[in-house]
Amino acid sequence: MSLLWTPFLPLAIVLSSLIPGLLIFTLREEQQRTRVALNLVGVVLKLLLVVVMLAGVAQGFTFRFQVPFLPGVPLILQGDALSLQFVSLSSLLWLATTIYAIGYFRGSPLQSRFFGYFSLCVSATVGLALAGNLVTFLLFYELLTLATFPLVVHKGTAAALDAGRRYLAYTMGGGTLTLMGVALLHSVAATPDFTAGGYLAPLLGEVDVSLTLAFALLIAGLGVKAALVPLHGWLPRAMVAPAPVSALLHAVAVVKAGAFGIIRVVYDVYGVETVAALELTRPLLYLAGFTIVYGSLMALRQRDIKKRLAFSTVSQVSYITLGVALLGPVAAVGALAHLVHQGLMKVTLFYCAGSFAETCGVHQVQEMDGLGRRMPLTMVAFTLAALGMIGIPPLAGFISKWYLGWGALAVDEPWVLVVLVVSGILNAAYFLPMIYRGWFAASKTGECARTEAPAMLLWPTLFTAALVVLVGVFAAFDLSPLAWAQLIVDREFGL
Amino acid sequence: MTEWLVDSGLGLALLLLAAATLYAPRLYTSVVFFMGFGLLMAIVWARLGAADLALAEAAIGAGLTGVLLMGALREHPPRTERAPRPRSLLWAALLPLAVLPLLVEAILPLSGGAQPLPAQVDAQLAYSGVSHPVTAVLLNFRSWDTLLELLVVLFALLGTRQLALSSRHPHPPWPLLLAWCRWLAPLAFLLGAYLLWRGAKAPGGAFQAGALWASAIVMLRLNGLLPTVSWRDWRLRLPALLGVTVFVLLAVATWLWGAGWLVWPPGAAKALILLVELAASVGIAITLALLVMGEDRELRP
Amino acid sequence: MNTALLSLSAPLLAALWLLLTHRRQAPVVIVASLISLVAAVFSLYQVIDAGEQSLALGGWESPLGIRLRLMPVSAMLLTFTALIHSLVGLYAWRSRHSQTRHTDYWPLSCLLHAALAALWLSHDIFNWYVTLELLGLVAVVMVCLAGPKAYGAALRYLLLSLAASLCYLLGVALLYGVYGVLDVSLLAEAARADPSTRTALMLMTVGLMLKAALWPLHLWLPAAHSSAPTAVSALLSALVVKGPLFILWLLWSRVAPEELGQAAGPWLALAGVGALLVGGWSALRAPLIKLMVAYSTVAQLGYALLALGLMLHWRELSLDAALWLFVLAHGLAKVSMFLAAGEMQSTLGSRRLDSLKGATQTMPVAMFAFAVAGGSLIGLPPSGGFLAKWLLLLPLLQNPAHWPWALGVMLGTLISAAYVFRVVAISFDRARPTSPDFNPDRFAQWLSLLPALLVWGMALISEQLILWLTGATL
Amino acid sequence: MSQTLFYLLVGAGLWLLGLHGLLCLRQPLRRIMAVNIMGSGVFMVMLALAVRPDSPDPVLQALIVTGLVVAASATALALRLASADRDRAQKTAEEGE
Repeated sequence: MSLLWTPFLPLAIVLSSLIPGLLIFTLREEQQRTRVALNLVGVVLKLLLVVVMLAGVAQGFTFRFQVPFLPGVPLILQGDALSLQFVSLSSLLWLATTIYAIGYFRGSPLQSRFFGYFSLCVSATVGLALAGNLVTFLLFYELLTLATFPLVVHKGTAAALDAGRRYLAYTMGGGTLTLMGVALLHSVAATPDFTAGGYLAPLLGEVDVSLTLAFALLIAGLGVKAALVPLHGWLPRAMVAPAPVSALLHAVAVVKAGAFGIIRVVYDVYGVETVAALELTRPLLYLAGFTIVYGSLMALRQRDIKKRLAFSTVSQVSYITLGVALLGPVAAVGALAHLVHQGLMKVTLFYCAGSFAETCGVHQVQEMDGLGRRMPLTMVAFTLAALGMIGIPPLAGFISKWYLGWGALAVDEPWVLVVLVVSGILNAAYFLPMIYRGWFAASKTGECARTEAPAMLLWPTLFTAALVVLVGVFAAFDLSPLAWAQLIVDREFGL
Repeated sequence: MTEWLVDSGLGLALLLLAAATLYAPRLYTSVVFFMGFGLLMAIVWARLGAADLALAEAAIGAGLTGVLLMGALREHPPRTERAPRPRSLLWAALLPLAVLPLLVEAILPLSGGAQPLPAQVDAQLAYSGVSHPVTAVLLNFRSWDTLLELLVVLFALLGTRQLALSSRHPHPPWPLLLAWCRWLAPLAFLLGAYLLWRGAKAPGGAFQAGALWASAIVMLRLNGLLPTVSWRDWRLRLPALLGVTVFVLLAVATWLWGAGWLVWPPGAAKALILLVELAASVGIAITLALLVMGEDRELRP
Repeated sequence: MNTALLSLSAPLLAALWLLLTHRRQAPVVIVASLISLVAAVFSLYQVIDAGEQSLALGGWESPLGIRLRLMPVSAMLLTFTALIHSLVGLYAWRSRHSQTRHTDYWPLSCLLHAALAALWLSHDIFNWYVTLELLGLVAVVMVCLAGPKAYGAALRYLLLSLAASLCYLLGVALLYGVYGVLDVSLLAEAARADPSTRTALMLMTVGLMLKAALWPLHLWLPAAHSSAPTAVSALLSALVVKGPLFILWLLWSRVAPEELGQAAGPWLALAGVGALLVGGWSALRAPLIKLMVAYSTVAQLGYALLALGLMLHWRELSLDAALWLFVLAHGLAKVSMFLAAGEMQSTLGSRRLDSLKGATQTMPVAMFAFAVAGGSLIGLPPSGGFLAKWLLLLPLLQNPAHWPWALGVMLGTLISAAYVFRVVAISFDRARPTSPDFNPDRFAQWLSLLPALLVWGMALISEQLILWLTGATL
Repeated sequence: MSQTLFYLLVGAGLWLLGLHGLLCLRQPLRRIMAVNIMGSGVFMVMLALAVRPDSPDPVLQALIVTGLVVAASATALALRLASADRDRAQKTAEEGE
């Protein structure tokens, strides 16, 4: 059932960051207070709307906004369980990152431009999450590329521009591949809404070649943003962007958009039976596994903190692809839970990296000696998140890896378990030295100017670190991402 | 037999003159060949029985274009007169040879093609207001073409107005030319007027008359007998735009108050056609004269 | 039909009035364009309700007289022409760099508008020769407005345009020799696939491709369009190049018999893919701003040629809609891109691309217009360019035998993304210190943004537009 | 070979010669003359068709008159443009020295 105003809620969620963003563009640099006000209004409004939608969905309301676009294919913004998980993750982390960015950019130039595009990015991410069919998803997928490019090249240095050009080459190529995949699917099977078990099952047998090619195109196009191995080249270089951009975008919004796209395509477009019948996920499974190991190995060799975290993201996001490719319900729960858990952990790590760079000018891993004494709270957050990434119980990482391992055994793919263990060891290999240097090594360079990160940087870091712990410890509660993932999987697999 | 001889002679002469024009070593000789080519072309038109065309070709094609070429030649004396080494473009040589068989294959069946139009022209000629079929087609059946064609002439003039022309240094009039001019100019005006009037019944018409008047004006200007009038002065501007303006206003008038766009009322067809022809020939005369002899001071927008 | 004629005569009378009174009043021209726009919209509605209308000029029924025919496509193009002229007229009136002060820009732009309207309405192959000649001459004259440095390019453009018209005229003579009629509908009934018709159509196609600068006969366009003044190059790229394309489409889809169309289809489609790749590659390497935008026109026309070729080859009429949707989207996007590029070039004072370094700080609105227009050229959803590409892709992807053509479209998209974002990336660099007399004209930049917003606004009416186009052009 | 066919071939020959000249020659004046020769070729083809022995065709003759005037005014503009371009080239050459 739906009331008069319910169709406009999804639109309101997208506009709640779009309109402030457009207004911020018009602000002059010195209008600092209005910019901060606009930002916070947008953030808080979006969170409230998301909460209202969550409550509504719980009571059985349907939220569906529809606008005619192509003949037979309207643009649809729809709030279902899967989209709400990603929307709430994005909104929550946008709140934290906005506060972090306001602190991070105090006094630096071009802030209006930055926060304008920053808000556009979030609108695109939220729109992508709420998309009701493939064409709407494609629309927001391409707009996300346009909105993130100015952020990558924000500093305007030669390195930033080179990273931006490479980023565009990859993501534009990915966008075009996705467009071809969507058009191919539309020419074969029109474009109905995302339906919980996929809508391509009846076409099996007639157009298998087209379906396979479309799947390959879509996965290649989405794989660029999901940083699957051959297509991940842009992520490490994009680390030249300022810390808030790396934190929200390259750890959460952009990378998760790719993974979320793969989830939508496998579950809501093709459906598990069709994918299994066409044997499509076998190569995807191997690719994800290889990416996990490759990402961790490359992370080991990086000396720059953000580069190491970037390769760690490349590896961690492939956990989600791995879980989806296993096609088992339990692995799916692991994948969906990891979508949230990885976001929380990686955002905390990037916040810490940003604080280290801003406060003590620490960019390389060797320079982290004795940081624990100089920046204790940030280092605690860093340690918690790093341990979570390694998969130490009871933190968030452990839970998703546990379900992924259990799911792999359920569909008798034991080698996946080996991959998870090896990856865990590699994670430890590149995170533990950083923790050791932080707490136990004596700091060779002199005392740095300030002891602890400024409040605007510290509080978001601690907030997300706390979330990492809470999400892990209270995983059994029905409000936790794990329970939510279970709810989505039950609906997708029709259990 | 002689019929065939004359035709083949003219045809071959045309082809030779054209080749000579293009590949003559000095620019001056190729211009002279070109004017010869134009005159020969006028003779061929007359030979083929198209008197209108012969007049038009002689006056506009060979005459005014030749004067323009001479003018262009005079302005920039050939500095280095080496033989024009054509660009060694292989495909530019092979392309026409490749197209030739296609063209010949297309032309062969043409002599037997269907021709419904001449019969219809004769049938409707009575209602067209003029007795000469070519003028009837030009100014009544396909008058829209003629209107657009007058616009083309206007565009050429507007184009010349935009160019940054270097001012020409006037030559003192050549005495023999002065003597000739006293006879030729009035004769040309008279002949043009006659052609204009005769256009309704026999070969002639606005363009041929306009061209003759233009040549008369050019002769007078060469002798400095005509003052240079600036474009800002309406006395030059209005006659130059007369042809297009009258035609367009008539078209709009027939559309708003008449039976339809460019539909001459049956009774007044002849008078209207004559009015349009007169306006057109005045316009064309002034425009062609300005195109040929237009000074920078006259044309500057 | 009367409103269509009003849409034609309004600019014509305005031009004559300006020439006769020798005054340079922009408002007269803008009012004439707006009147023409309103009349064109009325004619569009008439065509939607009552279908095609035709008018025998001078009261003489064809084949004797000339017949004007108002098809849905021509009504749409009339509206499109009037809209572009109003937009560019507003820009030229406001901008300081369009050389409209001491030249005949205003009467010439009205005459260009009238010539285009005459071309859209005409239905007679010889009348098309005269309108093509009109179009070519007025385009050359407007290129000359930019001063002596543009004369070389204008002269080459004029010579090639004359040669193209004569190719076309020879084709008309051959057709008239065989069938004895000049009206398109009568020709369509009588046309047979004999050698004369084949050669005639080939000659006409070569002439029209040369005038529309379709690859491989595009060599005159980059020099001419980049050296013309800003407002003129916008008009040339958006409208003048589309006139011969309209005739080419009508010739091949109406006059040419089926088997000739089927034979010619792949060649046209290959030329389209060639245009996409070669034009895109040249745009990618062009060092000057407007030269890059001009090459992008050559590249983007490849989509239209590809749609036309495949439509002829498979008799797939939905590709017609893709062709005309592309023409609309490309026209609006190209106007915005040229106006933005021209504004930046004259304000920053240099023609080179690297002078755009930091343009997002110095001229943010113009660079935003350039990027938004570029987005539509690439075909990013939900712009007009995306709608055209979507309609073009569907028949290609339907059966696996056609996938290589889809690959061509994909490569074209990638190359166009490359050359648009090459400029956008430069503009995000750090801004060089601007010269002291640097005062950007903000209102002119907003005007250059307007067409780009319109092409993205096409998404709001996209469904009705596509349904009407697929239904109307049959 | 009938008179019509002969003049058709002469017209086609002139058209080809003009096309060849336009593509090969470099000096603007010669290229303008080449275009004029192309035009005369087409008009020759049209006139040969207009005066076919069975029925002289006034419509085609009218078309040729229109074509001739169009060609002449276009040539006039081309020539003025050529000389203006030459003046520019000379002026830049003088400034260059």
